[in-house]
This record gives sequence, structure tokens and C-alpha cells, in this order.
Amino acid sequence: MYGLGILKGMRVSWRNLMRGPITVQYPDERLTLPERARWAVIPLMNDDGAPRCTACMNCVRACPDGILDLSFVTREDKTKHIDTFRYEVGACMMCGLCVESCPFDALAMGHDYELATTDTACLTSTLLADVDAASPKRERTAGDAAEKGGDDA
Amino acid sequence: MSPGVLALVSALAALGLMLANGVVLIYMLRKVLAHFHLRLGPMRVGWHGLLQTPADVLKLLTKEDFDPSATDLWLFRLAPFMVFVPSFMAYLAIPFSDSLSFTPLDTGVLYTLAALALVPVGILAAGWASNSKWSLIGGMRAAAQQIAYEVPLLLSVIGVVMIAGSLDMSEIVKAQQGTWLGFIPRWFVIPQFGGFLLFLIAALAELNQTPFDMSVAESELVEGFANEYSGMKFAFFFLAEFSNSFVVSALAVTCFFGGWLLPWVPIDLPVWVDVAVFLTKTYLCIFVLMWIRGTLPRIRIDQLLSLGWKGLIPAGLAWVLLTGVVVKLVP
Amino acid sequence: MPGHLTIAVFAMLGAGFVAVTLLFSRVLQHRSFGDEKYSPYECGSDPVGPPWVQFRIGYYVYALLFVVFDIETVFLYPWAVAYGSLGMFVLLEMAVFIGILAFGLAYAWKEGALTWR
Amino acid sequence: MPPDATALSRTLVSAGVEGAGVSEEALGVLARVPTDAVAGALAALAEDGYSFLVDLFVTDSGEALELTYHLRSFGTDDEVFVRAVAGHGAEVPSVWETHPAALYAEREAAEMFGLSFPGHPNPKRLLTTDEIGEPPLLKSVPLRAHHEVARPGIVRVAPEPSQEDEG
Amino acid sequence: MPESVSFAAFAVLGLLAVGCSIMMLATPNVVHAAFWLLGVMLALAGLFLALSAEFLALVQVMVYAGAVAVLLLFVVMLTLRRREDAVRPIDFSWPSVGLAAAFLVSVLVALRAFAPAVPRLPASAPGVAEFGRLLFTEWVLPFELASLVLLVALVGAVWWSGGGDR
Amino acid sequence: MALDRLTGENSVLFVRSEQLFDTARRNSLWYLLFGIACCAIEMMHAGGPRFDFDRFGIFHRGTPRQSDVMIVAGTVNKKMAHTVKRLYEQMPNPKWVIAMGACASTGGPFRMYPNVVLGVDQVVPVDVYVPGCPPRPEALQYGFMQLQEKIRSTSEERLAARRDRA
Amino acid sequence: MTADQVKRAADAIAAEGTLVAPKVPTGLRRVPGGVDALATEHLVVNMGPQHPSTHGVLHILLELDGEEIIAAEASLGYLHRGIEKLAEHRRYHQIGTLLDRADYVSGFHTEWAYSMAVERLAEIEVPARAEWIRALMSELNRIASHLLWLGTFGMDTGAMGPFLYIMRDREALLDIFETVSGARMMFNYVRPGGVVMDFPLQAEPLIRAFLDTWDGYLDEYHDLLTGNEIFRPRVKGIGVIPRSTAVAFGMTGACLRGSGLPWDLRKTRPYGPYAELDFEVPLGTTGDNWDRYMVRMEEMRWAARLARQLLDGLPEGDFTAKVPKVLRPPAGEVYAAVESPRGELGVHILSDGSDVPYRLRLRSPALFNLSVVDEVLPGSLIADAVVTVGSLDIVLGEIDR
Repeated sequence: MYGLGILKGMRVSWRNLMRGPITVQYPDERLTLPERARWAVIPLMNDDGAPRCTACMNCVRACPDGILDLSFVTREDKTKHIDTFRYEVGACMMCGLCVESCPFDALAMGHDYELATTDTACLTSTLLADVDAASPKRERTAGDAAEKGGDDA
Repeated sequence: MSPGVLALVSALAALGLMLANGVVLIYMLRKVLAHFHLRLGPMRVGWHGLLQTPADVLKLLTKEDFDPSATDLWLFRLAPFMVFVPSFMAYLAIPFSDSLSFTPLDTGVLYTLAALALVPVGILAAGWASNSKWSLIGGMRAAAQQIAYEVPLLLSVIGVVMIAGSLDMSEIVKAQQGTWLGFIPRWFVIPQFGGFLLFLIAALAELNQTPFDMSVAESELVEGFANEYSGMKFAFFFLAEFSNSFVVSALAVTCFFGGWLLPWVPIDLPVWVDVAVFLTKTYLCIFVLMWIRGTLPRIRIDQLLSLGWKGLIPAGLAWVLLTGVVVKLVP
Repeated sequence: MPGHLTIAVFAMLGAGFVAVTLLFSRVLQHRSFGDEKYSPYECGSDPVGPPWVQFRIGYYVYALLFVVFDIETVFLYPWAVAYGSLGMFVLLEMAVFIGILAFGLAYAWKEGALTWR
Repeated sequence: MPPDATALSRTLVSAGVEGAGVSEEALGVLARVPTDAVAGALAALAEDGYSFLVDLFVTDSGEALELTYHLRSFGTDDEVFVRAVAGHGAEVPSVWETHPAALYAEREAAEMFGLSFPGHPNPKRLLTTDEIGEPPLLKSVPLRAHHEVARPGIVRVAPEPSQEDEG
Repeated sequence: MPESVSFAAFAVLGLLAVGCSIMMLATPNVVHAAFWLLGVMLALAGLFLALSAEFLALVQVMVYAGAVAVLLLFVVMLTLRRREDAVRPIDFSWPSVGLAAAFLVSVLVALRAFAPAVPRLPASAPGVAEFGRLLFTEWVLPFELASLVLLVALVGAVWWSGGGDR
Repeated sequence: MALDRLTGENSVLFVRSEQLFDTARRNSLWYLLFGIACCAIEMMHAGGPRFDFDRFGIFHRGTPRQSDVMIVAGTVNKKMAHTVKRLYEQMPNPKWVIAMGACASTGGPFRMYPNVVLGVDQVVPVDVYVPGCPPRPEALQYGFMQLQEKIRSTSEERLAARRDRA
Repeated sequence: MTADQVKRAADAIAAEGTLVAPKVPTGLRRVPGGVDALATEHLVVNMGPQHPSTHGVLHILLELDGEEIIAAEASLGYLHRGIEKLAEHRRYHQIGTLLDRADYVSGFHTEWAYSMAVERLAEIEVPARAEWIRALMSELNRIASHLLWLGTFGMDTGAMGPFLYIMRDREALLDIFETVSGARMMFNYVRPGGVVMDFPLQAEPLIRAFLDTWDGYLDEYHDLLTGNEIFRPRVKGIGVIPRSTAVAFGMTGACLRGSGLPWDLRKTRPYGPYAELDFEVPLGTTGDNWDRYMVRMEEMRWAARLARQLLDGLPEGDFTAKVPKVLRPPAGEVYAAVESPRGELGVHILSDGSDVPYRLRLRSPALFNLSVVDEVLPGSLIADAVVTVGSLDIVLGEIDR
């Protein structure tokens, strides 16, 4: 009968009214992000608070957009000192390639998505500044890194 | 009180009612639609978003409303008046209770319909004056739609007028007093169900409401006739739209749902109960309109027109004659 | 005739309210000018040609039909109001009246005037 | 099921396409035709059922541009590639009359590689405006350098002044 | 209601109607002219209202302001080709103004002359019910003729507009 | 004309009313329905039932004339830049811009390509940048909260400055 | 669908004759019609780039007579961001991120097509588990993509209910995607050789919960739109694309199937695990908006059934093959395509043996599907044009690339 389809549609919206809202009221309630969720990059630290980064530059090379910028100096004893490790969060596409490429687990994709800012300076953040880089602990991973670095050079 | 002062007081009261209605209805629309769509609607401005509409109004008040270049300046500025004033005047004849209305009018039903009939002319003016193609199409659609649905709307209440024998809205309500067989309220919606269906469809079209929201068809004409309007000028279109839905719902309640009458309660009730009953019924009607709005797709302009001309007008004429026969046969 | 006076007061108050509010709003708003800003809105593109062009004739036929039927419907109102107090003959009269116009509608329908475009 | 190379070359020859070479490669059956014979070859293949143009693949080999028309026949459920080599800025006859799918593909190829397709009914730019300059997909056109985009803070460019006035 | 108020209303509305019609003639923009005509219609409706002819006023609003104005707007929009078309030359030809004035004066004189012959209006206008009763008893023939007139208008419109196609 | 012209910049009336209006403005941010690329999908989700922009009073309008905020949701290239600029210009005062996502903030993954504009702030002034590719709907809502904060603080700063001058 | 069906359809095409080039060049096609003395003047209107129903930044220039469209011309490129050019400067494992953003509504499909091309080029054997995970995710993605289409299609016809209801289901799907890949839209999950991380345990209950509710919700969408007396005349018989036109303009996917040609790469060029799965491909007959609508609606049902099969039969094993960190496929050329929600999404790679592709071309289904608008829009009303464009299900990111 003509009009039955319309009434059926009305019934569907009534049923949805009865189901109740599914809204998560954001600033007051938050969704828990899954473990794998990828948001802004964060540097990981050892238990003693020193960075795990060895300044191997793998992540910088892995980044498709070139938004990571690591400047360091190598001392005579082959240890490295990180001047700045800068990260342009405003251009980051959060693909996670830098984290995948890191042989030392020194980077992670954080779960902080509240990145909005009114200040253009905040679009670039400094992950590490003026710290000593960790030394590559195991030969194998360091070798891997060296090989990879040489590969890409 | 002299008649002039009385008129002024009632007009001010009507203005207050209209503005209050606007505020309440916009809030209600957002909340009701939100809940139909699994959402919450305004929540953060005031308790459960109660201050949302005042905030919107204040913002619109301070928003720049400029006249884009090459508009037909006078018409562009006049259009909000042409839409707002008739829809405000339509409040005049609504009977809130036996004794309470802004002014008793012998021709109340016809008056309300005539006032509403002027609104699309204003919309046409807005669309024409805007110097924007989408607006122009929106305005033309509004006028074409009015042309097709004015007649069915007029026809749909004739049956009611015939039974009640009056155009006075309170007389129409009084004709619906009592019950049939002791429990069915004597509301005209039952004997005049065909007329009610006609009224529902034609009123939706007259209100520019989904599924007939031709002139503001968002997915087709962006914002339709109101494309170039900003700030307070736009707010008046918006307000008029909501106020019209109140007027039409009030008309429906008066003509088909027994106005302020509470069924099965024969005793005379105090005025405030009458008013409360009337407003409750009206708001229920508006709720149904919102329900429709949240559900249905939009009809196409040519389908709309042929529905009006080929469906509703013949049906309306037939219904009028049928009612005439039945009224004569069943006194 | 207090009703008629009220109508006049309503009209004036409505218009006055709009005017005062628009003026008040004008006082409150910050205005700025610019050519782009005042250009007509057309989805963000450059408009091609003026909007004020000759429109299609289909609208006009509808308007003519509308006038005819509007007048007819208006005649129906006094009939409806007086219906109860008059005899059976008014039904006949109205049937003739409606019949003649329904014939017109049928003619328009047959001629395709009711088909849009 | 790949089409028979010899049958294909017979088809092309009978259609008057001179100098066509058909070979089976990793990509599929590939017919190499001279640039000015493209339209004829595609028309012949369309007659043969290859009326569905999957894609037009253009690449810049440095010296020249290679155009690969990827055709499919729904009748025999197989695919063939037609390749023509054209110089930079060369004219390649449009194939839209037999394969209207080429209407957009050719416009895109024209602006991306600086080709022109005489016979195209609407040879406007499809995706870009004149502001883009050189055809961007040519190998000679560079991307932006890192130093052009990497910036410590964003230099804010004020929009064009619109006269502020409260009047 | 005191007589003076009624007269004041009559005067204001009359002036409004006259003013609108003068503007309608004087405006160079034909679309504006259509809207001025709308103003005239509304002022006339007001006049009917001031004369307590409620039903007539509403008919005036519905038919003239609602329907005829839209019709006229459509006509105007239908004949426009460019925006410049909306602007028409206004040149008063004084003879025609004189002719119109002479006509007006003669009408007034005639009214004055035949005033005693015109039956006095009833003190109050008949209600809708009374109007309906009269329409369907005394004036039933003109009423039915009206339907024929409307039919002719309708058929004419359909024929004229469809003529080009068929 | 603005109120300060009438009352003087430092009048209590002006200061208080500006405060009130800024409260209203930041609670009624209507955005222009304008999705450019990937971020538009998340923008739709932000308006969808799970995140519900309407809770904040944030609502979409189709035309720039009625919008307060323009969310630039996606990559702006040279062809688009004109449109973005025009739409921004066509919005009435006061107006704000949110650059949503990496592309609108800085050019994002596509900024090496010469046709891409390096952030929409090269075209229109941006108030809030929302990094992410695309940002979560919550991130966009957080961006709106930042914008509300900005409106509040600029209003307070302005008022404080005026009080100082008084 | 069987090979037999394809054959029959092909015969039908041969009988119809596919060589139906438009008589007047596209972009200039006009509705024939006399111009008489009272002729109306035509209105040239820009629809887009900012328009609620151009699904992004499509710009169509319409020439109108009243509300009837006389001529239409699509103008693209408002989202042209050089994905193909950028890909020539990125190493193979970095390209997936770009392609995600090409078809941003169905990232798994683009990633899969690209990975498939690279795997063929580098001759990598993909483990079965990886293929099944890919298929599972892309079927779910097909539902998500079609849902978005359904919502916007509802909006185009004026119904706002469906748009908000589909958001509920999309949220459930995006939660699944985020659990599996770590992102809601830009997954970067399918890589040459397999997938980047194994299918997580937490995802299975989520998917099952979604699939359990899905059929009921789909029926509700049918109730909301399919049976609706207002909706049906809006789509039935509107925007008819005959089979010959669809083939001539290179249309694929639901648009081609809506026109009655049973061509679905999952059946006709089975890739991944599709040869082992049991499913049907819905078909239309006339090629109007209704057929495209019904085909997509039924595809969603089948996609859910496929997802259930895939989830039940997910094989154990490795989730990725051994792939060197810097991939240098041998010089060569390859074309690989998947059936994306919009149609045949192909990736054509030319490699010169280095670590970046020499040239990468994305065969965008929506570009070819869209190319038909210049042809079909003339003669319809604005309201129909909106619905017809909606029924083509375009994604501008993929069209403009």
C-alpha cells in the first residue's frame, strides 16, 4: 500500500530514538584508544631517564616527509651527543614508519591526539635536546643500522 | 482599557510568544533530531544546552549582515519583513482557550491561511533580490510550491468549516466538544480523516518542511533562497520558519484535534489548563513534524508539483463534495 | 472593530520589531569591506553570467491555474459556512460549480499543462 | 588467457597499421605501434572487441614519452597493451571516438606530460591550472627541495588587506 | 469605535494605496513595480478591513496579494532577458496624465451625481454566513456564470501556453 | 557602525556587552560545510552520533554568509586556493579559520609537490591548527575548544587593555 | 557469477555494439530542443567546489533551463596533489602512505593493489594468512566505504537520517580498523610481502559483534530508503547509463555491474583468497540510479558474509614474507588491480631496478566513472543530477590524485 514504506521508515527512526544516544561526551568522557593507535611520536626513555635514542638516523631516513630532524655531534670516543631532535608534528602523517625503523625501540607512537594549537611554533616540537645519545648495546642491531645507513646513503 | 492599548498589549504578548516559541522550538528541534539520530544535541551551553539558542541569537545579533554587491538592495532588505510580518500576524487568531486569544476573529481560519499565503512571496523576493543563482532557483521553487499547495490546504479545512458552520476558530473547537458513543472524542480528525491527510501533506509543503523543503533543499541549492543572507536578516527567516510550524500545528490542533478541549472531561476547566492542553497538543504536532523531518527523503520538484495538481486538488474537490453529501444525509 | 485594529497593530509592531532589531544589530556589528567579500556566492567559483534571466514558461501556466483555483476555493468558504443553514440545492449548485472547474482541470491535465517542464 | 600475438598482429596489419610489432612481455601482450597509427590501431582493436580502455599509462623515459593504452575485451576476457613512443610535446591522435574513456585520460596526459591530442573535443586542462607551469610528471621537473618546505616555524602570510572600517 | 479613528485608518490606507500605485508607475524597475502593486493590494485589503468587510479583505489578500502578485512576478521574470531589461524608460506624456486626471474627475462627479441613487450600505457588513446565503440564493446565476468565466480563463491559459508546443 | 562609536571604547556598557557577545560567539560556532579531502570524513564523523558537534553548539551551514568558522579540512592546492580565499572573504565578521590536518597546517605529506600550498595560512589567516592525518574527531573538537579559549582570551585581553587605557 | 555469465553478458554487448561513441563531443553535449520566441534564457551555474553534495571538491558547471540541465561539464583538480609524482621520489615501503590518501575511504584496497603490484614485480610469495587478513580487512572496508556512500546518497535525496545512522556502524568499523592497523583511516597496514603486524586477538570479538548486528541494521537502511515511496521515484529510471555507455567510458565496479555487466575482479581475475570463497556478485539491469543503489546495498550484505567466511577460515602461519628492508625490485613493468568499492583500482608500476619506482600510475576507478557525468546529466533536473553524481560514488582524492 502506498505510504507503508514511509511508515516503515518512521518506525525505524522511532526505534533508533528508543535505542538512545551513543555519544561519548568528549572532554568529560574519553574513548580508550586501542594499543596500536598511532598519534604523535614520543621518544622513549630508559628507566634512569636517559633517552634510548642512539642517534642512528634510521628514523630520519625512514620518514617519507622528512619531518624529523636530528642533529648530533660525535665525540672522539665515538659517543654521540644529541643537540636537538626536532619533530614537525604539524606535518606528520602518523604512519609509524619511523617507529618501525627504529632498531632500539627509542621511539613510539603516542596516544596523545590533543595536538591542536593556536601557535604555529607549537607545530614543531623538540623531542630531545642537549642529551647524550645511548650507546648501541648489541653489535647486531648496531650493525644492522650501519648497514642500513650505508645502504641508503 | 481603550481598544488601542488592548491591541498593543495583545500584539506585544504575541511577539513575546513568537520569540519564546522560536527559542523553544529551535532548542527542541536540535534536541529531538539529535535523539532521533542517536545523538545528544546541545549539551554544553547551560544545563543540557538550554542556553544554546540564546547564545545563537546573541551571536547572530552581533554578526555582520551585509548586502552583497549587485543585489537588488531594497528588495533584499525588505524580504525579511515580508517573511516575518505575515508569519507574526498569523498568531493573531489562534484560540488558546475558550476566552483567551489575541483577538477573536470571525474569519479566523481563513485569516491564518491568508497570512501564511503571503510568506512565499517574501521568499520569492529574497531569492530574486539576492543576485545569486541558487537563491533565485530557491525563490522560484518556493513560489511554485505555494502555487501548487495553497489550494489543497484551503480545500482541506473546508470539510471542517462545513461541519462546524463557522470560520471562527473557537467556534470550530467548540463544535468538537463531547464524545461519540461515550468514549471517542468528537475530534474532527475522525470524520474528516481524509481532510486531515490533505491538510498534513499540504501543510508540510506550505511550511517548506521535509519532504517538501524545496526552497532550502540543502543538498541541491546549498541554503536555497537564504544563500546570501547573514546575521539578523537570516535569523528572521529562520524565526519565521519555526513560528510558521507553530501556527500550522496550532491550526491542525484547532481544526482536527479539538483545540484546548480535553477529551472525556466535560467540566469547565480553568484557563491555564486549557492553554496547557492546547500547547501540549501543538507541541506534540510539532514533534511529529520533526519526526518526519528526521526520517524522510526529499521529493523532487516536478513530483511535488504533479502530486499537488494531479493528486491533492482533485482529491480535495472530491472530499469537499463527499463531505457535503454526508453532512446533508447525516445531520 | 477591535479585531481590525489589532490586525493593524500586529502589522506595525511586526515590521517595527524587525526594523529595530536590524538597526540594533547594525550598531553592534563590526563591518568591513572588500570586493571579494561582496561578490555573489556561487559555491566559491566565479559566477558565469547574471542570475536574472528569462525563466521558463512552465511556472507561468501554473500561476494562471493557481489564480483560477484560488478564486474557486475562496468561493467555497462562504458556501461551507452557510451550508448547514441552506437546503439540498446548494450542494447541487456547488457540484455544478466544481464540476465545471474540474472539467477545466481535466482539460489542462489532458493537454499536458500539469506536467512540469 | 592472453590473446594470440600473431592473430593480433594480423588484425593490426589488416587495419593498415604499418610497423606494428607484437610481443609477449611480463606485462602482457604488447603491441608497439607508431605514434600516428595509434588511433587506427585502437579502432581496429575496438572492432576486434577491445572496446574497454582500462587506462592510459604514460611515462617519461627521459628522451621520449611512452604511451601505453591498456585495453580489455569483455567478449574474450583478455587484455592487450598498445604502446607508442612520442617525443616531448608531440601530437598524438586522440582515440576518444572509439574509446570515450580516453576523454579524461588524454586530457590528464596532455597536461601532465605536455602532449597534445589533436581531435580531442574538449582539450582543456583537467586537473591543473596554468599556475603549475611545466608539465609536472616530466622527469625534468623537480619536486620542491627540503629546504623549501621544512621550516622551524610557519611564516604567516597576511591576507591581502581589506580595508577595515567601522562605518 | 469612534468615527474619527475609522476615518484616520481610511485616510492612511488610502494614501498608502495611492502612494504605492504612484510608485508602481514611477519606478523604473519592473520587478519593483510588481512589488509596489503588491503594496497596493495589501493597502486595499486594509481598506476593506477598515470598512469591516473582513471576508473581502481576506479574499483580497489571498487572491490578489498571494496569487495575482506571484503571477505578475512570474510574468515579469518571464519577459526579462537581462537585468537592464528590468529597467524601463519613464517618460510622462502629459496628455495621458491629463486624460487620466479627467477620467478620475468625471468618475468623482458621476459618483456625486448618482450618490442618492446608490442604495445605502447596511450599518455593518454581512458576515460570511450571510454572504454565503445571499450568494447561493439571490445571486446564484452570476455565481455559476463565474465558474464559466473561470473555465474560459483556464482553458485560454492552457491553450495559449501549450500552443507553441502542439 | 559598532557600539564603541556610540558609547566610547571604554564605557562600561561597551566592555560588558562585548564580554557577553564573545561568550555567545564562542558558544555558537557555525562552521562552513566544506570538506576538501580525507579530513572531511573525520569532520563528518565529528558531526556524527558518536562525537556530536552539536553538543558544543557547533553546527554546519552550507553558505559562507551564515558561517563563523571555516574548517579547512584537507590539502589546499593552487587551484583550490582561490576558492578557499573567496569563501573566507565571503564570510561575515567575526570569522575564524581552523586548519584541520597536516595538509592544511603545513602542506603535510604532499608539500614537496609544487602544486600544493604549504599550509592554508599562506592563503587565509588561521586561528587554530589541528595536527593529525587526519585528526581524530575528538582532536577536532579539542581544536574547537582551543578556538573558544582563544576567543575568550583575546576578548579578555582586549577588555583589559581598554580598562588600562581608561 | 560464472564464466558462463560473463560470456553471455559479453555476447549481449557484442550484439548491442560497444562502439557507441557519443554523437556530440562530451562536455558540449546538449539536450536537443527547439528554441522559440518565448525561449527561456539559460542560466550557467557553478555547482561546487563548495557544495554540500559534490562529495568533496568536485566542480560541475551546469547550464540550466529553469531547473533542467542543458549541458554539464565537470571540472576537477581541486585536490590534485601529485601522488604519482611524489611516488617517484619515495622508496617502495613509503609509498603506501601516499596511496592511503588517494582513496581515503578505502585505504586497504589501495594498499593491497599496490602491494600486489610490487609483489609481482619483485616476485614475492605472500603467506596465506596475510592474504586472508588483507581480504578480511578490505571486505570490512568495502562495507565502511559503501556505508559512507549510502549516507551521502541519502543526504543527496534529502534524508538526513541514514547519514547519521551509518555513522554508528562506521564507528564500529573504524574501531576495528584502529585495533588492527592503528589508524582509523590511513592504515599503512598492508605492505609488500604481507601485512605489517599480525591480526590482533582483540579484533575478532569486535568484528563478530559488528557482523552480528550488521544484517539487522542493513534491513533498517532498506526500510528507511529502499521501500520509501518518496525515495523510489527519486532514483528509479534516473541517470540511466546503458551498458554500452558504461563500457565505452571505462566504468567499473558497482556502476558497471549496475548497468548489467557481471564484471568483478574478485571473480574474473581472482586474487588473494577470493577463488576459495563462496560469494555472489549482485547485478543490475538498466543502469539507473536504483540499480547502482541496489547493487551496492547487496554488495554490503555479501561483504559481511565474506568477512564472516574469512574470519572463520583465517589460516595460521606467517603474516608477512621475508622482504628486505630496502626493496629493489628488478627492472620491469607490472599492472595489478583489485576490486575496490568504486571499481577496478589498478596500480601500474614501471621499475628501473632502483629503490624508487620509475613511474607509478594509479588507475583511478572513480575518474572513469565520473567521466560519464558530462554525458548523462544533460536532460535531468538539478535534483536528479545531485543524486546521479551521488550514485557514482566518487572520491575526489583518488580522482585528482
